[in-house]
Amino acid sequence: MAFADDWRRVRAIAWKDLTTERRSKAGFNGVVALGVTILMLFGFALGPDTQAIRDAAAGALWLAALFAAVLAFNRSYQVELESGALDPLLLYPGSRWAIFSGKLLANLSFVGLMLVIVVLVGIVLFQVTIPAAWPALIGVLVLGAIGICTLGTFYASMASRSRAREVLLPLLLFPMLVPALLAAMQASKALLGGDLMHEADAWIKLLIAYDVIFLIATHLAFEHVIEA
Amino acid sequence: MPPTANNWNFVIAAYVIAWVTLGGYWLFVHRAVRQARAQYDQAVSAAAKSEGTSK
Amino acid sequence: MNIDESAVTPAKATKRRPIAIAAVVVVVGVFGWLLYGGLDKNVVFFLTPQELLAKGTSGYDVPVRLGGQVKPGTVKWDDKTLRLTFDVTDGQSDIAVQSSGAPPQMFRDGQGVVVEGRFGRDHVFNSTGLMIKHSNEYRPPKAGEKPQEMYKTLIKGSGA
Amino acid sequence: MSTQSTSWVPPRAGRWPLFGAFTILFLIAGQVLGLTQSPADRDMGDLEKIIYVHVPAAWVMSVTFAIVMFYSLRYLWKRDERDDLAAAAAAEVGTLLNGLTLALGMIFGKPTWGVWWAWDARLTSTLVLFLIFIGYLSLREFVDDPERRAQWSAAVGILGAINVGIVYMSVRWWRTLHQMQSSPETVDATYVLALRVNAFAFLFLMIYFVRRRYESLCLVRAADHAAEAAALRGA
Repeated sequence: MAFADDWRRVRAIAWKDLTTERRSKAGFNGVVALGVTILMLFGFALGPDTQAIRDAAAGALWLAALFAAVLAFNRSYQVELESGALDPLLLYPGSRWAIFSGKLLANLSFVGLMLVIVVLVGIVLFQVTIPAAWPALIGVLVLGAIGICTLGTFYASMASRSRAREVLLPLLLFPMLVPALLAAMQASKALLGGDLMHEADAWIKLLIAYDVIFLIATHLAFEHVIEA
Repeated sequence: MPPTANNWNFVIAAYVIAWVTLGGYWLFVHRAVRQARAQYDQAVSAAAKSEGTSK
Repeated sequence: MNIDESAVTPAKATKRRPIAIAAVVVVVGVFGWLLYGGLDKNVVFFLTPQELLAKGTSGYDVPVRLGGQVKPGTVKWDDKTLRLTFDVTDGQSDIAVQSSGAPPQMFRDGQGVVVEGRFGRDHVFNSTGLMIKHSNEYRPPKAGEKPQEMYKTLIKGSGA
Repeated sequence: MSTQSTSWVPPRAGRWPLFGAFTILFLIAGQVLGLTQSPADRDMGDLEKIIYVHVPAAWVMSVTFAIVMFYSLRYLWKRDERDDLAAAAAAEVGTLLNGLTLALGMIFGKPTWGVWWAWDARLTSTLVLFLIFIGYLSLREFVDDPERRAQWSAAVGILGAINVGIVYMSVRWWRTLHQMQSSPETVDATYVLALRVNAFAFLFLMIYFVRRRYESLCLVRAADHAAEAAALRGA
């Protein structure tokens, strides 16, 4: 029953964050626009070779998603910091991890929606042919989004309360995300190419392991991070 | 390029980088300790003075 | 000091300890699965000749790295065209490699190498980059043995 | 929230300057030994001399990050501010050695492997470790509240130091361009002595650096505490 209470808190926090986002659509639109802009810039950088663009599509998509997502993570705490709502939130009885889960859920929905739009635009811009194994590709997108959002939400809880948060969050986040990004990019690339060499499986396993490890580690560590 | 002629350049570069880095950090550490010691002594004497006046 | 000690340590810490231990066990378990569950396959820096040949047609014309030993007696160096050909072997299979330019100075018969490039349909590996993979052994030359003898005879007169 | 009182006195220099002087002499002896007394390797010739700086830097880097791990965990357990400062001192020295390892490795790699850099697991994981600890040091720089800084950097330090194990084992777990760890069986006896002397010289130097940095960080914090106390009393 204590768990049911925590779960109610998780949903309440997630719902509150998403409602705030829905009321001010400017944030979401801005983040999506940034993601699409980065995709376009990758298109220029790769030049007129259609095959080269297709080969690089997976990497470009994930990097565009990552850069756009970083903006969302800082925002998710910024709203509370500006209105001073974080301290009363911490004073409520119940587990601290529920705050983290709620924030994570909200960020996941936000980034997930952004990812859907960016991927659709990317498929058109980079002239990607959708592979037969598209359900697996969606699985990779979900797993990759979980990995990025878990650590992103965790590090943003620190970075957003420091000076120079714009610099600090990517600096802390990107090196830790290397395994997840590498796995997500390689799995997407393999699946887009028809997975001829059967590489995707191993990369997806790595993604699952990464997600499980850091979901647990961040939930445990969050208590130490938020109380200070 | 003859195989071994340039090797000493690499060896010298490696040792110079190692010595300059470690030596530079050595100087930095000692300057930091000196400055911190001065800062601490000053703070303690200032605190002692304020304690004397407030009593 | 004794005042903040109680404020800082959460009162629930002892109650939640079993959950924390279970969580650590899961993390360690997943990490073990990562290491010993065959996940190492995708982090390899290069393929051996046998692995590349086993890929069949999907191994052709894609950028890969190939690693193995330089098969003794197969090295041919043309100092006019700066063309270097040799076989890379893993003891079971050999693949002919074509490269250009003078190789790194440790290149010799039996040396470990990694080549970057594409494996052509003509079963010749077209290398765009050649790296030496040396062992973890460090030994001075034995009496009468001169270091890098092989390289000197290979590149002699090329002026490169 | 920063109501921690100073029940501790900052550490003194004590006999550490003497230890520092001894370390310098030891290091000079080790470097001279390596440069003059080791014969050229049969394959890489004189390049073999680079191992007397590259390998000790890499080894001692791992030890230093283990110290970060130890003091970060101890801080979360005991909540003693000095443990946080010790972890910070070790992280700074570890990052320095990590950067040195990378730079010397590149200089070693060009003439022996033929490339400055390769994206294999050992090199990439070492670079990631370096970037994580650059992030750690920036975090300390950008957070002003001491207690908050201590808790956050402990979390980041522990997550980062886990990578040391991955870096160390990467050459065994995965197929890399970097060779496996050397051992006395794979290294000729004429090299082992110089390698050991230099490894201990780097270790002593690291201990000296960490201790002196810890000392200066403690002094700065104690000065802050004294100023705070004086301000409270004056008010």
